[in-house]
Amino acid sequence: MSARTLAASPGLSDGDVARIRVDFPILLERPHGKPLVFLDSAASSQKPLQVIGAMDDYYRRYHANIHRGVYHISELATEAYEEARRKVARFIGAASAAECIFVRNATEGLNLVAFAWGRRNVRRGDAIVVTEMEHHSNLVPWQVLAQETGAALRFVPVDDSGLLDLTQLDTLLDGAKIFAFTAVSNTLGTVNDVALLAARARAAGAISVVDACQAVPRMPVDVQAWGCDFASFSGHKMLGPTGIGVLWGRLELLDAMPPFMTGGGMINVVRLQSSTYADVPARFEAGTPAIAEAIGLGAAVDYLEAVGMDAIHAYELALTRIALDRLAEVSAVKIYGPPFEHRTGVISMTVGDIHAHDLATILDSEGVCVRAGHHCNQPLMEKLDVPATTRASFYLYNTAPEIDVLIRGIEKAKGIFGIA
Amino acid sequence: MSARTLAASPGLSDGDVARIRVDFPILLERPHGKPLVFLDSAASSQKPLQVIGAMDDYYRRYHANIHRGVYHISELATEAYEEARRKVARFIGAASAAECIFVRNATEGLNLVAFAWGRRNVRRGDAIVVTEMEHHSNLVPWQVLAQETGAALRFVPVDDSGLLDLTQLDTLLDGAKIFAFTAVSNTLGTVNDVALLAARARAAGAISVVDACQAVPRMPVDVQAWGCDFASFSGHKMLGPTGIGVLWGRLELLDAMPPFMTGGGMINVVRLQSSTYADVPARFEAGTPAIAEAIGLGAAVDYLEAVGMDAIHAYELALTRIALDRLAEVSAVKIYGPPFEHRTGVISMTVGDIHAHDLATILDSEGVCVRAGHHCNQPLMEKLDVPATTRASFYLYNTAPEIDVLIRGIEKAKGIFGIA
Amino acid sequence: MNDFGGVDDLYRDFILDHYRHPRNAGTLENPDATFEDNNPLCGDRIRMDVRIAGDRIDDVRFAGRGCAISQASASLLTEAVKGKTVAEVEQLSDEAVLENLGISISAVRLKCALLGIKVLKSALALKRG
Amino acid sequence: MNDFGGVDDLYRDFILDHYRHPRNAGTLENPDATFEDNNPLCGDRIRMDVRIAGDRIDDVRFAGRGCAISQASASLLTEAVKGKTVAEVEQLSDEAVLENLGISISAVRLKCALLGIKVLKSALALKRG
Ligand SMILES: Cc1ncc(COP(=O)(O)O)c(C=O)c1O
Ligand SMILES: Cc1ncc(COP(=O)(O)O)c(C=O)c1O
Repeated sequence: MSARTLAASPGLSDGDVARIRVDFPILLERPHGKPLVFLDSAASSQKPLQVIGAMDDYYRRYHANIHRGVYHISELATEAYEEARRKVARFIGAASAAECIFVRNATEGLNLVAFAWGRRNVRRGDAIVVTEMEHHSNLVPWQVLAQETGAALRFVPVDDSGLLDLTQLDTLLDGAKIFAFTAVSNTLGTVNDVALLAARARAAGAISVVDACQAVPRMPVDVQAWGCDFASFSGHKMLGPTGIGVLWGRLELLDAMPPFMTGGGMINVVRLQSSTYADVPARFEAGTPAIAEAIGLGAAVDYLEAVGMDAIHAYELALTRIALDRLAEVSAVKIYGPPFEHRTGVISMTVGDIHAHDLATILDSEGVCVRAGHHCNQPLMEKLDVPATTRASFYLYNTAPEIDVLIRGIEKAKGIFGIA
Repeated sequence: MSARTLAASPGLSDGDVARIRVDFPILLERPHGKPLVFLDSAASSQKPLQVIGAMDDYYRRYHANIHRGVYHISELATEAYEEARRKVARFIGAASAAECIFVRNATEGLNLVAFAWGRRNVRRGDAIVVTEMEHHSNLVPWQVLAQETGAALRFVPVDDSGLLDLTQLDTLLDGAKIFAFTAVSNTLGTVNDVALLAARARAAGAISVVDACQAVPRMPVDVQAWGCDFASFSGHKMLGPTGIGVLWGRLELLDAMPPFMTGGGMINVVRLQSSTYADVPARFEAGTPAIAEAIGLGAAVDYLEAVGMDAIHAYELALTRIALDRLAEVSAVKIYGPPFEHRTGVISMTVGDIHAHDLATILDSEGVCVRAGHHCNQPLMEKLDVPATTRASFYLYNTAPEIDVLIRGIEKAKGIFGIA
Repeated sequence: MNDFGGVDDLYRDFILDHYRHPRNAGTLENPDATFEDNNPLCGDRIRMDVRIAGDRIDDVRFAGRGCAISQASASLLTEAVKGKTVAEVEQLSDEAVLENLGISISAVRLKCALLGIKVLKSALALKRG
Repeated sequence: MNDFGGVDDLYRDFILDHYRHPRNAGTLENPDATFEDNNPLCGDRIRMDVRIAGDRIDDVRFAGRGCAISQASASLLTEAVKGKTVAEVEQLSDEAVLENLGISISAVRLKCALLGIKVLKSALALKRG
């Protein structure tokens, strides 16, 4: 049945997915003697051999510090690092590679905007607008900025179905300098209309900062079509390594920004008492960058492009559809978040009065990896009035039969906790 | 002759080094058809199979996001990440693992201190003291802090032999809040007396911030014996991967510091308008950390400890001795920096009027990798009155015969430029 | 890194019983010591109210929400500490608490299992401090 | 990524000659356009002074220090542009400059080879702006 649904869906065929799975060595692991069923890609995806191999190759054949080296392997390393930047830029539709700054993760990218753009442009009496569904990484930096500058922090509410309530948006944006919002909720799976939100921000005279952490891995993204000003995302959620992420920004904004961190590699002329700074993007990449990680991210982009982002997105939606349908048949399961047409492959749930951690522990005993907790989304959890949910998320290497394993694990947990 | 000198030296035997070299696959590369002679480890060291393999293993067998995962591989990842922290802590003599914060590189560590400790503790009228031999990464962050707070930035001068001139140190430290200095100059190879400088800082009521970037890779380091307050270093210079570094700080200082970057993983309770923060070290590690890189750094520490830091240091000094002796015999070569007894394995030179870049390009054609330029040390270069030097640096995998190749390359350059 | 002994060993009947029917649940009026804390990574939350008579724990109540491990562990803890001296409780080791819990806990769930004792010790420390 | 043709091809006699004996070295008094810039990664520095008569480059002088490639390239450039119209120089492509240089340059040394033209164009842009 699952297979039929899948075959009828656009995206990837069973054969495609079987071939993809071969590229992910971790899928052969057997935790607790069970096949690994990895349903936690929204926290961090697994890595294909192509990505692991690209970094391996760098370390084995041409590792050297970049930009300042005159010799052959340093030249290779510099070129590979900058080539990775160009790949990422093309992948997200940036106007130029210089608009893509390598950071450690999405969190650093958002902090960079708060420090370098925010500290310079936000004043007492201004407003910063975020939404109630933001990950802590797109909330706490704005809290700190608001506290330091005396700006007001305002929230776009989330309605009962898990969608943004935009009825008061213009009022909220009145006097705002920054509108920061996520493209996709990591807890509810809600897909926001980034182009619309960015346009409203612009109309109100605010810059738009998009947390693209859950969007770039799972759907075609074109930052110019979005029309936003900044977008931040992490490599580790999109088949890339840990330790690398990207802050994209419009060049004229980046050009006008002071540096965030300072030191080697981001300077122009250094005198004892003061210095001048390099052009974008170097200005924002102080110190020796994560070279291997950038190269790994470039390989991840190659992989995603070879499979096709349209296909990946369609396949993920197909799995989500199956999972929602199957879970609806399981008693005591409560699903959070909006209707299917506003979703992507992230499903948060509770099962009776079983705490999310207990459910996750029992699922783990069946080899199933899910996330349990507040998903870095404490205010949203307060609003939903649950201490924690259990979250399953899907990616290109997951399969419909794995959803069956998830369901069987849920039934096992219900058995242990005596839930009918 | 070289071999004889080496055999007489403490440290590593030719056999030890031969065995070590087998662990570094890059040493089999042949740029321009010549064996790779890598003399740029001060910029970034090469990586042994053990380090590459540890990261490979993580990605192939147990990659998952840490700290928030309940399932088996996430538990393995969390444990490996924290075990790496314990290894690093032990390696540098930290009082506890919590004192070691994972950052991207030494540069970020220094910026972290400037932002989180500096912005809170430095006021107009205070002084910040650094030295004239600092890498830009231990200079520009203090320039920015001084500009933002109105503090004065003062410099400990470097004398003609390349040593710190401490005659006015107490005057310089009068009213200082911060004394930031390098343990080892990356340009001159000068080894500073960290314990003495840290004690003088403490006596003057200033905290000491040590740029340990060139020290931790090449000599036994005990931060408690140093008696300093902070020390920052990079993984990529000590056989570890790119994308990871360590800021060590004394726990009571770290405990009292506000966060630097904010977001997921560093919070305690998040409400819409404000948040409370996690304990050290999590407070300073916002977002998904560089997990694979921390694990790789742990493997690098294992490798260095297995060889032995005393042996590595002794061997590096032996190579330095040989190189200094050999280079002294080459006409037109001018060596910068202090006498041998104040040095470690970093040698800056000029050859006649050959520009450093031209020399490095010609050396590259012989397979020899050296650094050419200002070494992120522009003010020091101004003082030395050279636009650039060529720098050779040695590490545990280098050999005396490689120094011969360097010398032959220098002779070739002299031939091309018609220098006698 | 130890693997743990399977979920059946973890979710034993008495654990589920303490989870569903926590002993000493609730709060005390005018407690001599009180503290509330949470496990930020998973959202478990526990408050402990303590009444002290002389140097002994006369009564203790806990309120909270969270997973079966954290709540059952807190419930078992309240039973174990009643009547003990404050000094005895202050010196209670994590190992002793886990032993009293009687199930083997994986590293990742340790914070759940030890939240109760952490909160209780904080309450006592605050009182003394 | 192209490898380059060996150092003998790079350090040809005429390059070394221009390095040791730069043409149009020095400065102009009251130039119509002037600019100085450096290559921050290696410390090469070049200043260009330009005298313009009508729409043509009447005279140009350069001062600087740096590697043989940057200085020889600047020297060769000054010879090439003298007498050209300002518009022609503004439209000079990097490729044309490299072709005029007559040696094959590896990616890492490109910035050296192109520093002279960058500075010259900046001078002209500043004048117009
Ligand atoms: C003395 C010194 N300090 C700081 C740094 C900066 O290190 P990183 O670029 O890894 O941040 C370096 C290396 O370039 C160095 O040699
Ligand atoms: C929506 C969203 N924003 C931000 C983040 C933070 O990403 P990172 O931890 O890689 O910085 C995440 C991932 O945890 C996320 O899902």
